[in-house]
Amino acid sequence: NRKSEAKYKYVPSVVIGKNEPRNEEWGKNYPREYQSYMQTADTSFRSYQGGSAMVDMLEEDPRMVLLWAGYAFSKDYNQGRGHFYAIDDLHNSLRSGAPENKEDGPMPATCWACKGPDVPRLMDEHGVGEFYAGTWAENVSEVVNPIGCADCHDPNNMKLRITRPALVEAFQAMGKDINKSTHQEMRSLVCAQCHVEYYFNKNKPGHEGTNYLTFPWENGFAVEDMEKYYDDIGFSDWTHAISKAPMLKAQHPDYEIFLTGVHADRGVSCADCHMPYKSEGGQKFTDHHLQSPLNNVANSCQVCHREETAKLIANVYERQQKSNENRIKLEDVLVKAHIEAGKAWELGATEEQMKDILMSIRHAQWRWDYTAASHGGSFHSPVEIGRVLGSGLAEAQEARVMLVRLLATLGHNEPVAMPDISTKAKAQKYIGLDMDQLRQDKEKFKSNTLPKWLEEAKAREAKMGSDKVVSTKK
Amino acid sequence: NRKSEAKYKYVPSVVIGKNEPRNEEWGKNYPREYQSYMQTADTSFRSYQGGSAMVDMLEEDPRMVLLWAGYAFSKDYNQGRGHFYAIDDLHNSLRSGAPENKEDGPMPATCWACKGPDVPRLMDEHGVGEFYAGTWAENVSEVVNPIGCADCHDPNNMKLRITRPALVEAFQAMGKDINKSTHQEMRSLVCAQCHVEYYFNKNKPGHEGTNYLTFPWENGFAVEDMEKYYDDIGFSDWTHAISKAPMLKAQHPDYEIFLTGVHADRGVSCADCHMPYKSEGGQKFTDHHLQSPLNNVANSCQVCHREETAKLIANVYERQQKSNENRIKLEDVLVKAHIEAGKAWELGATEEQMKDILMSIRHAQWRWDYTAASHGGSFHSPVEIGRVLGSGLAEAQEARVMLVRLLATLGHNEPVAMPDISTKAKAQKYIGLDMDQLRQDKEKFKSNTLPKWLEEAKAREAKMGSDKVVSTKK
Amino acid sequence: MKFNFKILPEKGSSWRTFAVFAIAVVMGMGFFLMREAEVVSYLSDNPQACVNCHVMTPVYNSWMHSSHREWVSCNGCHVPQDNIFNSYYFKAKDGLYHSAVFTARAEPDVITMREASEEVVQNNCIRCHIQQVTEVKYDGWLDNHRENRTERACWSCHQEVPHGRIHGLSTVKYNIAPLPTDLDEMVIPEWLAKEIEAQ
Ligand code: HEC
Ligand code: HEC
Ligand code: HEC
Ligand code: HEC
Ligand code: HEC
Ligand code: HEC
Ligand code: HEC
Ligand code: HEC
Ligand code: HEC
Ligand code: HEC
Ligand code: HEC
Ligand code: HEC
Ligand code: HEC
Ligand code: HEC
Ligand SMILES: [Ca+2]
Ligand SMILES: [Ca+2]
Repeated sequence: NRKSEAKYKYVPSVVIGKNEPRNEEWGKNYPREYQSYMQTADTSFRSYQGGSAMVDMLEEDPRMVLLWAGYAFSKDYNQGRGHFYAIDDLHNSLRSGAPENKEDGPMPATCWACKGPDVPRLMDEHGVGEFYAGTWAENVSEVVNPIGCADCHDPNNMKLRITRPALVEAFQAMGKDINKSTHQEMRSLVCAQCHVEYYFNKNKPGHEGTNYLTFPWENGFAVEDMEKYYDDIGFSDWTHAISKAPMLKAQHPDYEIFLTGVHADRGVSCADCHMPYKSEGGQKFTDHHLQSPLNNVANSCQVCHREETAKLIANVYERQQKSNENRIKLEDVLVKAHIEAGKAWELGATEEQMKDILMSIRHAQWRWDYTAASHGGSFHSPVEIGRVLGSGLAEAQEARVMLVRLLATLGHNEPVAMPDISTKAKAQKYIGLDMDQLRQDKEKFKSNTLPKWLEEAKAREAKMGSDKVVSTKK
Repeated sequence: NRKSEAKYKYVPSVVIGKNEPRNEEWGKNYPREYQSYMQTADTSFRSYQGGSAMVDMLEEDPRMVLLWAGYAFSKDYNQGRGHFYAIDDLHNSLRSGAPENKEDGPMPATCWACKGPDVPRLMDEHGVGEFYAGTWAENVSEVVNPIGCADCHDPNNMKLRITRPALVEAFQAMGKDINKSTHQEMRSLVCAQCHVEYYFNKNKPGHEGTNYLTFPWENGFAVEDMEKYYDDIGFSDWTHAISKAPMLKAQHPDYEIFLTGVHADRGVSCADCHMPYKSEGGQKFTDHHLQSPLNNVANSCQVCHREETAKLIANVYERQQKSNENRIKLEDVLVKAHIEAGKAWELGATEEQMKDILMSIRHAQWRWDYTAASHGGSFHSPVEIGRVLGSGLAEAQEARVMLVRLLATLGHNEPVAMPDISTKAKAQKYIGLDMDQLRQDKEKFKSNTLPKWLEEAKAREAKMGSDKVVSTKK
Repeated sequence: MKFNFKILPEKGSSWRTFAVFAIAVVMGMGFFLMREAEVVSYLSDNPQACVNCHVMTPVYNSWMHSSHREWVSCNGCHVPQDNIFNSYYFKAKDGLYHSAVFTARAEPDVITMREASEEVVQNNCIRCHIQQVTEVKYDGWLDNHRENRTERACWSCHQEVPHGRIHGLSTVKYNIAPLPTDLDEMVIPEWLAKEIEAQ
């Protein structure tokens, strides 16, 4: 009929294969979307706490180094930048280490899961469990295209689609069918493939021993629900190097927090703000320059709000400042708790004496991280962030009250001396990281191993070719 | 012209005198406003935490009894009901005591300041300082008309006006002129005459020794600004009976908190929600049934928001629940801090040892009260309430950590036993209140003294008469 | 390789298809009228009906990205809402007109509203926003409205509401109406569906 005729009024210039990972290929058919996508390479915008510049979080706030002592995040942690950099940043991060061979650690293949459209390709080719079972290193030559079209689109009709098993499985675990989602929900769910809290489940039936990517949503999205989930299965991400508490790491629960806010309540989707509609040269299309909406208030916020740009930005900053104020307070309490716990061990505390204290530290820091790891959270849902920080402060204080009492029992009834962690370098030194070594290893990886593996990728992709469409009409 | 014709279309039936305190008199000219005003006598609506029913807060949450130990609020404290009851409720409150003679305490005349339109009349007749200098008892026969027309309106033209010196003086102290307020601002400022934090300044130059009603706004409206104001002048409302901390009492900072919220930011006024426009018999007028907007969503919220009533109410409840969750947590910590401080005194702590601890308790409880005393605050500005509660939790924990350490020094290194304060009666007994006596005294006051004084008022008002308008037109 | 659109119409068949479609619209109307409740929801909630015509795709897409998407769909603005009968009358008339124009392939590149439609839309703006724009009490909040609200079309100021500032068929190159996903279709690729089933 005429409708579908119109749909394909434009002339596609290539046929896009079912697992096409190369964004350039898609770009041949959809040049505007592709060009705007390529703008995620721009790193010039900075806002009060966000933007596309890479922000070294450990430098900005060295308390984090201490809070993550014993875990890779204490080595290196940045506020993300554009999707264009997803692959580069993972290569560069000290967290991914410096493997020399494809079997080397430290990281599993699962770390690639959210970094680009080669992942669904590999999962289709080899199987999901098989993909997760691999090493990070062996996939350096496989996952090379940064987050792009095939992550979110069906090549046949450009419909939005979900390509990551973890999200589909999480829906199942909650008793929901993701295929029943509405169009508007899909405009957030494509983001929820990655912008969510996760953990690696090593006990998944049928995949024992594999780092199986899992979203802990079975009891719900709230901070308490996920906490209960982890407590129930006795999971912890790592043991804190100083306090020995069994810790949880929260990673970017953007979608979960967003859902508790008023914008979600009113049916607004991620794409409404981060991928607004745009006019250029008399053409309207979805702006694929995913970025802070504060760099684009006119097309995002002002579609719905008639206030001036400066006021809208001030609204965002005010919410962020209010939440940061209490976030920092909670960090200060947590730092003290870890150090005091370390002191208690030093003075001969027993496991039994420490048990409740360590659980309180675990829960308090989990609440802190839940608010800190979502860089947009304090705007997406400021009331919820306030609530979670309050509950973290209450929990952390319980830990400290118990600690002070225990320390007195152990003969130390005075404030415990706090280390100087006023810079990232000092804090990293204090927790015993040999940063020079780590950086040196990374350099070696980047100049020796990495180029070799990327060559392999190039050779592989060279064989993929491009499938030109032969026009069927005049 | 047609416009002024319309304005004076109604036929005034009486001349309203410049200090006319009787709402019925005004009602003769403005029957719709008067009739809707009279509906504030209705006490049938209850919402999750508000509404027009009288709520015994001490019964609902007996922790408050302990937090206010040594202060009148521990005897009796309700969530306010309609303006119609302002006088009755002050008569009935155990806080106003049971004076037998006009010179008796416990309360000063200043307590009448926000209870009705006789107050501006008395201030005009005797002078402002003179009014404040009197006793509460001697004004029982003077202030008899509940909050009404003359509190907010100019009788000549019905323009909104400010009748309370405290607000005018507070503007002056901030270097602002209240006469420059816009019409929309006035629609909130009439409320800000009463729905604000206040204290009695006994050192006002020229009025030394008088309980001079003052709003502590010189540094700003934020909780920290007012705290600094009180700290700087070394003011405290009372000394806590258990912890001996120099306490501050926050009273209904509704206006101040409201100003930090998004509705104020967008220019919405108190009257927009609490006094919406209403149509009746083809006539539009301002609904003077001041109440919870949740009993009137259609005329208030839905003017601006097209969501369904149930959803809007759910939005309000959700914000209130989130803030109550942390408010209760903070109360629990504060209760412990007071009891622990009491224990420390018992064990021989010195003033010097207690000084910082008591200041922390003062500041933490001030922050708690600031959020608790404004019954609308958690909806008016949920993000700010979250911030303030968080800062209260952080401060209260400092107090407790210091306390636990001090207790250990004093030889008590274990949890301090907490009293059973699970009901209002138990809590009041614990802090040593003889409630039977207080109630008995009140009954005596109400059956002997009060009727006598009210008779005097009746006699006085009988002489005021009513000044009929003789129509000047056909 | 030949790119094969299986949904591409046979040459010359489009007139037929659209005659059928137009008749279906009219008959459908009658049919639905018998089941009033459903008619109401169909008419007010489903913009799919409009976007069946490709010429409606640009306006559909712009509406989809507008502040009004969550509140009101096409008919809420373009069809009188004062009484149900009037709604259907206007809509049927409109539908016939649109399909006639469409069928004759006479649609202009930049469509504009007819005067009658403008009045309908203006009335609908007012229907929802009456209190905000007419009550003196809200002047403080919307201090710009008092003078201008009556004589002009709302969208002479609110140019973005709801179709944005640029109009016309050629403003959406691919003319892909965002495909709703709440049909029977899957939102996950086949390999993933199989994998999930296997679990
Ligand atoms: C396949 C995984 C994936 C998907 C799908 C995804 N993201 Fe991201 N996103 C990332 C990663 C990884 C980064 C960080 C990249 C870096 O810093 O190297 C990121 C960064 C961002 C940033 C920061 C950009 C900046 O300039 O600082 C924003 C905003 C963002 N994503 C929003 C979204 C939204 C909205 C969606 C859905 C429409 C989405 N993302 C879908 C993985 C994903
Ligand atoms: C469920 C999806 C997901 C998984 C699994 C995942 N990431 Fe990410 N990653 C993200 C998102 C989303 C961001 C952007 C975070 C932000 O808002 O800044 C990101 C950002 C990053 C960044 C850039 C910012 C930084 O922290 O320096 C690095 C590096 C990174 N991830 C490494 C890893 C490693 C290593 C692993 C495996 C342990 C991993 N990722 C697993 C989704 C994921
Ligand atoms: C992070 C998810 C994401 C990625 C990556 C992505 N898109 Fe999109 N795309 C969207 C969303 C969301 C829409 C809006 C769809 C809707 O509203 O129905 C969209 C819409 C489109 C459309 C429809 C026309 C329009 O502009 O609205 C085209 C064509 C398109 N994208 C092409 C691409 C191409 C080409 C790439 C790779 C360069 C790409 N997309 C990458 C999420 C994504
Ligand atoms: C698609 C529509 C839409 C977009 C886009 C949008 N908003 Fe909103 N916003 C809303 C709605 C709806 C509400 C809820 C209030 C209401 O019902 O009017 C809201 C509420 C708010 C509030 C009050 C809630 C709070 O947290 O205090 C602020 C502030 C706000 N938006 C700012 C922004 C900013 C800044 C942007 C851009 C980054 C933005 N909005 C983008 C529709 C939108
Ligand atoms: C109502 C508008 C709105 C919606 C809807 C929205 N965001 Fe945001 N988002 C913002 C604003 C504003 C910021 C703060 C940007 C800044 O600080 O510069 C932000 C920040 C972010 C950031 C951090 C960006 C940075 O600069 O590092 C990420 C990631 C993000 N959002 C992802 C999402 C995801 C995923 C969703 C949906 C689940 C979503 N957002 C929905 C407005 C929105
Ligand atoms: C600055 C104005 C102001 C002053 C001065 C004032 N009040 Fe009030 N009073 C209020 C407001 C406003 C309320 C309603 C509070 C609410 O939201 O429930 C109230 C409520 C009350 C109530 C009814 C609720 C309850 O607590 O049981 C009593 C009784 C009361 N006040 C007694 C007093 C006494 C005694 C004094 C003097 C110590 C006093 N008031 C001084 C403004 C004031
Ligand atoms: C002259 C002082 C005064 C003024 C002016 C005043 N109030 Fe009150 N208000 C009170 C007092 C006192 C109470 C508590 C009465 C009681 O419980 O006996 C109260 C109670 C209320 C209540 C609770 C009613 C209920 O049903 O629970 C609301 C709501 C309220 N006021 C709103 C307002 C608003 C809005 C304005 C301005 C338009 C305003 N007030 C002006 C003193 C005042
Ligand atoms: C707590 C403050 C307050 C009290 C008490 C009060 N009014 Fe009002 N009144 C207002 C406000 C606010 C308006 C709206 C004024 C505006 O927007 O210009 C108003 C408006 C009016 C108007 C203008 C017409 C209308 O309905 O909008 C009349 C007449 C009026 N009031 C009469 C009275 C009478 C009679 C009483 C006593 C029974 C009274 N008012 C008590 C605050 C008050
Ligand atoms: C005179 C207009 C007006 C009235 C009346 C009004 N609002 Fe709002 N409301 C707004 C505006 C403006 C915003 C800010 C968001 C925006 O800019 O769209 C807002 C924001 C909100 C928000 C989001 C802010 C938050 O705290 O998360 C909620 C929820 C809300 N309103 C509920 C209500 C309820 C419930 C009522 C009635 C009791 C009400 N509103 C009455 C205009 C109004
Ligand atoms: C946007 C709408 C809105 C505005 C503007 C607003 N309020 Fe409220 N107010 C509410 C809602 C909703 C509640 C909660 C009622 C409930 O819990 O039943 C409330 C509660 C209150 C209460 C407690 C009522 C009770 O039931 O005990 C008081 C007092 C109050 N507001 C006074 C004010 C004052 C004074 C102002 C201006 C400084 C103001 N409000 C502005 C919506 C509003
Ligand atoms: C909120 C009200 C509203 C809604 C909803 C709405 N429209 Fe419109 N429509 C308008 C207004 C206003 C104009 C005039 C725009 C102008 O002239 O700037 C218009 C113009 C049009 C035009 C003329 C072409 C043009 O671009 O100006 C068409 C066709 C149209 N609308 C169809 C639709 C369809 C189809 C839908 C649903 C998908 C829809 N409208 C939803 C208000 C609305
Ligand atoms: C059969 C195809 C078709 C369908 C279905 C359709 N339209 Fe149209 N519409 C057209 C064409 C063709 C025009 C251009 C008419 C002209 O300007 O000559 C048009 C013009 C319009 C106009 C501007 C002209 C006027 O009437 O003022 C509006 C508004 C409009 N359509 C709304 C709608 C709405 C609302 C719906 C769904 C209920 C809808 N259309 C369904 C084909 C269609
Ligand atoms: C079915 C009801 C309805 C109709 C018809 C309607 N609106 Fe709205 N409009 C709304 C709702 C609901 C909102 C969002 C209000 C909120 O924030 O809660 C809104 C928001 C707005 C806004 C503020 C957001 C923005 O986009 O700037 C404007 C301006 C506006 N409408 C103008 C119009 C105009 C002009 C028309 C007619 C062309 C119109 N409306 C038709 C319901 C409607
Ligand atoms: C002369 C230009 C003009 C006309 C004509 C006009 N408006 Fe507005 N409108 C504005 C301006 C300017 C604002 C912003 C007002 C402000 O912020 O004080 C606004 C704001 C609004 C808002 C509130 C938006 C928000 O902040 O949520 C609504 C709703 C609205 N207009 C609807 C209408 C409707 C319906 C009509 C037609 C009856 C109309 N307007 C006619 C200029 C106009
Ligand atoms: Ca995790
Ligand atoms: Ca006070």
